[in-house]
Amino acid sequence: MISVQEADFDIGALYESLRAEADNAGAIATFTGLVREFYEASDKGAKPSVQSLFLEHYPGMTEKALSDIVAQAQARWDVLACRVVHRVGELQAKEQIVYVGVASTHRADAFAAAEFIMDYLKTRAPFWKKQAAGDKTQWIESRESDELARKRWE
Amino acid sequence: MISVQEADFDIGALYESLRAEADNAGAIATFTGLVREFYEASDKGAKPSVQSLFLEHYPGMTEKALSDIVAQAQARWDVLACRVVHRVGELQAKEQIVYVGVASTHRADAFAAAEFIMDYLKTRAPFWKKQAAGDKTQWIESRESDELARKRWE
Amino acid sequence: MLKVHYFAALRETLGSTGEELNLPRADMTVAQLIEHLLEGRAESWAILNDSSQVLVAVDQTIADRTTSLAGAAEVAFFPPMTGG
Amino acid sequence: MLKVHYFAALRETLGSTGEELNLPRADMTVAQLIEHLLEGRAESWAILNDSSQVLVAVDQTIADRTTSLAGAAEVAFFPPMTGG
Repeated sequence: MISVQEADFDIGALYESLRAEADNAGAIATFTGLVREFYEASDKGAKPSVQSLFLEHYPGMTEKALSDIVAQAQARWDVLACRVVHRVGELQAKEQIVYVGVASTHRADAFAAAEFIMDYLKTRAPFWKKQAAGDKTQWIESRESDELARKRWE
Repeated sequence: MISVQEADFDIGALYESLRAEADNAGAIATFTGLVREFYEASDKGAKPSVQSLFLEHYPGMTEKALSDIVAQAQARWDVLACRVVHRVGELQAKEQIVYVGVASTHRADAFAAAEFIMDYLKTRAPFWKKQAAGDKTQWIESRESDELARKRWE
Repeated sequence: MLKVHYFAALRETLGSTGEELNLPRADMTVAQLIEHLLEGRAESWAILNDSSQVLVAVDQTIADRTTSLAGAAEVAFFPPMTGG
Repeated sequence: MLKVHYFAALRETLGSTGEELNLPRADMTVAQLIEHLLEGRAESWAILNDSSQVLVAVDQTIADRTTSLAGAAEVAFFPPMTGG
């Protein structure tokens, strides 16, 4: 249900496993995060091309934090099945980083739970991104917008 | 980008086509609707098992309505690529009915555009479901909750 | 010549998938079309007047009872949508 | 014996992935641990006091400077998360 891994993941297989597990699901909402080629700096005009990202994490706490987030989503919404996959280590531009999939009876719950999990994952699960562009590496700074996105669920 | 078809669809292929089209996407949100085995009546206690659904539509207007809905989403949010697939004809329990996929720069736009498209599709695109359970067939009634879901975007 | 379509449960209620007709006036509204359709027909057709149960589209765009049919080629009546 | 971890940019700023230490008192708070860690170290370590730049977890659960370390096995300091 929750996986922190270096390997890439298969969207079709994750979706089919949700569909197989969720009895009588009417709705499956999914989210995939990808490495953007033009990252933070691009948003302010300059456009250094991102060659790669390094994803550092806090082993042990990552799984615990993600489990807590999923449990909160299950307490708030009708969640019939759920998958969270987050990659760590070095990722190239355009690679997949994160997947969240939620199967529910109705669509509103599937969307809300998936977005809730992403908003909490961004700000409450111990992952940190360092980007490499040309010969420079730089830790990506947290966005206030991510914290605001999380707070609206409180 | 928009397809109204009898044939089933492949989630993995739809996702990869979004990923290939969307330059510099950071986020892909998707929604899939499935035929529930216990439909409307189950929500009120009785549980007739749904064997199949028949999806009737208004050829020509369906594509037009879906195009209009996607254009509205593109005007409101950063939509880099979008797919909408809706099946018609006879569908068995647990089969896929509808797919919406949106690629965007950031996740909030991807989620909002995908949910917006689903909420409008449910109440503004000319599809009608008739369910068959045992030897009875019955037109599914529209839900007020669907109309309320659409209205919150106004 | 105006094409009129009936869909889904309404099609079954009326026992008709649609019809083609010449409007007595080119600038009629949807409400006037309904009045015209109801003339001499069974009571079941009166449901066309109930805008909560029967929606209308003019040339494949959602309309209402006050919409003019001037220049329209196609009108459709149907129950609230239940796709997705 | 308390394990202390430093992650990401903070790990690089401090030049340390972590350390093991015996607390002078078992019921110290996170704030008191920080005070203890800062003794005799370079000015760069003062960043541990800045709760907007450095978050803390006690036994792998997000905590704050007032959290007690009584019974804790592991404390981690790190910048705001940027996963997903």
